[in-house]
Amino acid sequence: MNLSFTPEEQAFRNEVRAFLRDYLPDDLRQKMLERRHLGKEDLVRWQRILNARGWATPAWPVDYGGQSWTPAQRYIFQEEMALGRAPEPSPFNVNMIGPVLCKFGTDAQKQRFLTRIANLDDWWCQGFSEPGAGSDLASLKTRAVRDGDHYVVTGQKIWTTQAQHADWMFALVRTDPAAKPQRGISFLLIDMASPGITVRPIETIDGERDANEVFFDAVRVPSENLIGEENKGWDYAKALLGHERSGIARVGLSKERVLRVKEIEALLAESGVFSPADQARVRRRRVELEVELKALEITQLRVVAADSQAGHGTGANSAASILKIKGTELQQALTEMVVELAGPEGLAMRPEAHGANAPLADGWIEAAAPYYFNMRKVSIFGGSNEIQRNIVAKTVLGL
Amino acid sequence: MNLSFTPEEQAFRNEVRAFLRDYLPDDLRQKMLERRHLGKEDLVRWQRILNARGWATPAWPVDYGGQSWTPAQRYIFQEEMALGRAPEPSPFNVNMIGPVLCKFGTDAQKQRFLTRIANLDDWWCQGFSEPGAGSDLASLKTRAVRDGDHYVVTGQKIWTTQAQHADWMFALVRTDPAAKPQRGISFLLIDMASPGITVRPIETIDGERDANEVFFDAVRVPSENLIGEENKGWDYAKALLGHERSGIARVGLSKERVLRVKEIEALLAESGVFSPADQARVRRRRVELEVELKALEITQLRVVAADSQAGHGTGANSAASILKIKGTELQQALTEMVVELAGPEGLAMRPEAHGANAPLADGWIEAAAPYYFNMRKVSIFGGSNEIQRNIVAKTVLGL
Amino acid sequence: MNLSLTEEQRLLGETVTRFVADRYDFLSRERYVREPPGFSRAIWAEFAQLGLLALPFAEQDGGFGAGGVETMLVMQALGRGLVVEPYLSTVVLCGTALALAATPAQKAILLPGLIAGETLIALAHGERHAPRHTLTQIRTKATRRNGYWLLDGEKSAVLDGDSADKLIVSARTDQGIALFLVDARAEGVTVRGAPTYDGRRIADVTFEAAPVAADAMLGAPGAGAGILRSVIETAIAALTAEAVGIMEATLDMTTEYLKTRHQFGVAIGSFQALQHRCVDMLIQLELARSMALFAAVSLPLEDAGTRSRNISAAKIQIGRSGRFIGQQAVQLHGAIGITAEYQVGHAFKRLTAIDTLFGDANHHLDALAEAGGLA
Amino acid sequence: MNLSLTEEQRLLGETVTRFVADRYDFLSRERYVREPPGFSRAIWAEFAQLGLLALPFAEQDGGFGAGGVETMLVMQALGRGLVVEPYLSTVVLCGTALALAATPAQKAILLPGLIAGETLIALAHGERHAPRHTLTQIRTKATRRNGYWLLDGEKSAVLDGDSADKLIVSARTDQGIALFLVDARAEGVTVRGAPTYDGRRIADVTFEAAPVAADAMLGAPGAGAGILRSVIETAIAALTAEAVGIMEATLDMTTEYLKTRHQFGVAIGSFQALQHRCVDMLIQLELARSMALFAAVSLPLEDAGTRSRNISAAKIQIGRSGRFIGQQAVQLHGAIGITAEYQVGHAFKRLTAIDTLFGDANHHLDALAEAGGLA
Repeated sequence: MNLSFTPEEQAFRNEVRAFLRDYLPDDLRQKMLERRHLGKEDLVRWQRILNARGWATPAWPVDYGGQSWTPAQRYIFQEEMALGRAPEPSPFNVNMIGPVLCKFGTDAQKQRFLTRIANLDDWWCQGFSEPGAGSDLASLKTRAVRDGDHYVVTGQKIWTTQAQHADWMFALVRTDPAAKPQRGISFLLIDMASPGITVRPIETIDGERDANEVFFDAVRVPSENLIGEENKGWDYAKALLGHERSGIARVGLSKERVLRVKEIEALLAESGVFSPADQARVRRRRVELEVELKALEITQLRVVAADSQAGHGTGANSAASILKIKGTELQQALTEMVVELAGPEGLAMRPEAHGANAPLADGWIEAAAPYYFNMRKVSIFGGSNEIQRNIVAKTVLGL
Repeated sequence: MNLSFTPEEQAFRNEVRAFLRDYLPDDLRQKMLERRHLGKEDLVRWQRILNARGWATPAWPVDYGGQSWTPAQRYIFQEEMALGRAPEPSPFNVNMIGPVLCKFGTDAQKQRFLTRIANLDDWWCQGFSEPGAGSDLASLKTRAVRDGDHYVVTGQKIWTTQAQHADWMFALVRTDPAAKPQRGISFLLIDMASPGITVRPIETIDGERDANEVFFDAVRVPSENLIGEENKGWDYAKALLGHERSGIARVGLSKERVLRVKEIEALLAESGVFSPADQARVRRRRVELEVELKALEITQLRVVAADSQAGHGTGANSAASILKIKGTELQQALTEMVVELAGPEGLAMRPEAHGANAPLADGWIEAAAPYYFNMRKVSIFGGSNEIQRNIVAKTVLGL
Repeated sequence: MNLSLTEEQRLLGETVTRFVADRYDFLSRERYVREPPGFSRAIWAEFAQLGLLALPFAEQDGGFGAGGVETMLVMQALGRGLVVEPYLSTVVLCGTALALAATPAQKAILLPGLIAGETLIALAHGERHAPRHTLTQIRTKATRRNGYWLLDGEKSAVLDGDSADKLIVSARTDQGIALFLVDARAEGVTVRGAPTYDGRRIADVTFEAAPVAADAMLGAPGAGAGILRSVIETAIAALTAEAVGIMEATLDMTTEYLKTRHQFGVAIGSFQALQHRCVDMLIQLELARSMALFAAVSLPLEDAGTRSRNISAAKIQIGRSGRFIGQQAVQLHGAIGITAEYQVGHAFKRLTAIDTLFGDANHHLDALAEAGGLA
Repeated sequence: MNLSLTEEQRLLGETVTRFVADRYDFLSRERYVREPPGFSRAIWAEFAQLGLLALPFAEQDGGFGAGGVETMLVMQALGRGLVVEPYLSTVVLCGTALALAATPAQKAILLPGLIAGETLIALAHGERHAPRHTLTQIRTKATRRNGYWLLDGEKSAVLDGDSADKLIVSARTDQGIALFLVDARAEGVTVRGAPTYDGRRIADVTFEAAPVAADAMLGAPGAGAGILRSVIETAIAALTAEAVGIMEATLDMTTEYLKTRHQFGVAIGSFQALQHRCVDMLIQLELARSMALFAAVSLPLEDAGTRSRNISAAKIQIGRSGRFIGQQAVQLHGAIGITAEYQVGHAFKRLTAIDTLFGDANHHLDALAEAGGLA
């Protein structure tokens, strides 16, 4: 038993690292380092670089442009992307609608969408949440009524991330109001340019406007844009949510943050801003988080190993369930540290978010608090940590 | 507005302090300092000293031997007792059965019991909890059936603290099994020497045997030992539980522990057992707890002030509800610190609890862990902290 | 021990609380934030009419002669509304400095305008490259030249710096740290403002051979650090009270939300895990409330060591309580908690800022431990 | 990366787990604790028969040639049963010391008896008045006299010291710290034992001019601290695994209890606040399990700095997880959790002891921070 990667895996890691060194644009790396906000252009540019290398959609089936990577390779890829400070590819395109289409789409749908998804020629958003249907997704109310070879969609989605950039939405809509909540739901692909769609941006506490309300007023959606069978949408949505667990704890992102905290500690020590007592205190807290992160990393690796070699139990199944909770808690704790490091100068907002005066300071200091605020969402979205605990209590502990 | 005590209150404090200096036996003070276990003889001796001074039952009505102290005086008295390392008087005698008798007892009952309670001539225990009726007290099953001028009691109590010493028990018993759970309960005084009573000690994790099971096999209790009306016992029990809130957070006890921790820190630093890093770490943690304790103390004082001058709101009502939760959490946190200070030598049990070999070390080191273990009970007994949170959520927050 | 308010104090607290409730609902606040100086001049004028701007000054100076308890009451009320007007900077920080150290002549020039709401003043002390929260190790220098002083240096994170008419500036002199009253539009002074994440404004201020008249020194030469210490302690006490107001309103909003928001067919406030979280928030609120009171009554203490330890303890508690309540309020609100369109997120951000200002909880814990702890 | 067990390892783990399940239920354990040496000689003999006592020794010495993973599997199984036999002291601590440093002659004398379960050995290193957890700053002295050594000093908290036949004793010599093999019943040696709160035994050992033969030195003179470091790291790794076994069993007991215990007419496991607490316990268990594995695979690392940092990290996690799980298991059990008549309280106490041994979480966090952190 050992925790080292094989020479082949190590070689793969070096390959990823070299690629990032050569192809990740410096301006993107710098923005990621400082955790500044990335625009649409940034993400499209990077997605196309990845796609040119064949690495935009590694987890897809090989026939559709994926890579036949092992779970360990997928883990290494994600870790190196994070450590190399590369932007994360759009999860809506890559982890959600792509795999759903590969698995449940018609040939025509695959033909029409998949290569455009991989290249971010089409930007997708996810239309699941509604006012009143957040964690309780099955209570959604947006209606789709069949009218000839179209569905007519009326209702509202909310918290739709990056809908302002989106060309397409994959949405859950209610097609049978008489059925039980989870039964009468269908999975529709909706062209965001359709008449009757209004997108209203919602400003979030980090000062960004990446969340949106999307209103549907009798929007006509061709029935060929239905995924699978009518009223079976809940099943496809569930398949989508359980798609990938080799990166669920996002260990790489947190490792990158630890490295960054160390760099900033050194910076503040050197410049005399931090006293020896400040340095000792921050180091001790950082090391505390490092230990938790190591424990989380190995827990994630146990899941990766279990996925690689089913049947060899190291308690991996129950371990998988906790990765999201602990992973988000650690990500959030690390953002708190950076706020502490930034100090009072960190009160100033990044000017580009406001078109206000010239910058007071560059980079990380002014990005510290907005990123801290932004990251509060990770314990809320995608099933809040309270919902996660309910699930673990029921499915793992049998309570 | 100020947090200082008046000159009169300060004079009272000095009076209490002088009394403790002059009358608290050194061996008791030493045992309390080290948090060693106190035996029956210790407690009786101290209770009688207090009683001789007229301070055994200060919160009782003056007619029955109480003091007409203000809430601030009661607070000061409790604090000085704790800081002076005096044993706490038996809560069963002083805070529970005494006040219940004063309020609900017949003249004959008062006559018979009160002075003996105050002098600890009779040792009382509390017969509330039963197997299956802990936090859910209303589901208790011990039956009392009227038979002429007696009740015949059959059933079982559990976790009965110090029943092994007790001459009397005040007990909740079910007299009407047909009534709703909280209705058909009566409040009985039971002579522990009655035929049919069996006391079985339960060893607890601190190595002591102060908890007991008490079995009743057709125990005959004269009906003159009924408190108040039959089937109204729940009301008397509730009155008893809400009796006194000027000491609920037990701030004095925790203050005494902070002082003790500081003494031990100095000891370990001086002897070279603790490195400067050890000292800094422990000091920082202790100061963290000092801050919480100060916040708790002032919260307690707000309640005392509100009790003194009803109508002047400083949010005291909601404050009172939280004193128990935070008070117990702090008491427990301080015991953890002493375990850390004790180190590996603290693994050894106090020999007197086991009749084993000669002591390995005196005093505090070997008492550290047993006291830590013992104090786990404070968040369980008297309504667990979970139950307390349920109550606050409902009554204060309206959830 | 007396925890009652005087009739005057009770009235003051009620007046400001009612004013904020009436005039400072969330949508109005959003409007005020977008007004040109970053806050509402009209509200500020009403503060002046209510006498709030006169709070810390002696009666013979046209003031209210108030102390820590009055400031606590006002700040707590302002906290409930997340009021963005520059009360902390002009009245608490600079007002305290003037009350402590200004000459009668300086007072005569400055106080009437300040009390009338016409003059805004900001404290320019912190520097980006100095040891964090130092009182003395700053780089800004004041050099004596022909009966004038020339100021050189860079100040950062100056609260409400870009709306201020006057600045109180700390600088090294050959006799130690001194404070200077400087016109914000004077020659050699450059002010660059920016919005802060909590809906206020902050500025970097640069001094390049900025000439300052000799009679513009505030207090004796070398007395600057001592004045700053008192001023900052007063500001910390005020901030702890503001935080209590915010936490109070935030807990109210959160429990209200839990009662009205339904999921899975029931109000989410019926879920025990969320109930217990709210109880823990209440506990943190009450501990914080106690420590705001502790800070307020500690300000007049003569023993500087005790005073500074007590203030540190209050700031520690406020930092801990504020973080917990802010984070949990957002979490319990779910997605709506992270929108800028709803008050709770702004409360969370202001609580974050309050922890950051004048030393966060960890910084003060180190300081208090270094001092040996409380009493 | 390979997290699979070999077939041999899997068998070993299953064997010990089954043995503990069959022979070490809670009531049997209570009996064993009350047997004269403080544990069961019969169980010890069966350990010998199962080959468990041979684990760390090379095959040519009659051993099993096993490493950290095997020890992890065994200790985890022993943890589930709160096994009190002196496996940690005799096999892990002293066995590792002998495997590392004993001469062939010393091995030939000691190992057969140890492996057969006839010889018990304890490590006598810590001292009540030395800096806590020091490897070098001890006071016990070894003075050379006519081809003998004379030992003088006081050792404390010697695990299983009063049942041991032999002691491995650390002492200062003029060439540094050295280890000595000492007969526990030798002249000048006084052993005073006492029960520990976790159902085991501990001893103070005094040496007064105790004569030790020259060939009883274990390892080179001056090599003692290095050997001790390795031995203690191995013991910490073993303890982390034991703790995982305890936590696993404790969480099982707790969830089982919540399913069966009814209050207010329902199983208390239906209360969401308690459910979430159990999930947090599970999280702590899984993090601890990962770090026990980390410790086991770190033992063979050649770089002493990395090895020691990794071991510290594991001990920190085990301390944190163990405290949380132990305290919460007691709390969720309510009153029954604090009785000595039920297993959960004993699990809590053993987890407390494990944190205390060889440096608690806070101590190792300081050490790790001092070393700059992980890798």
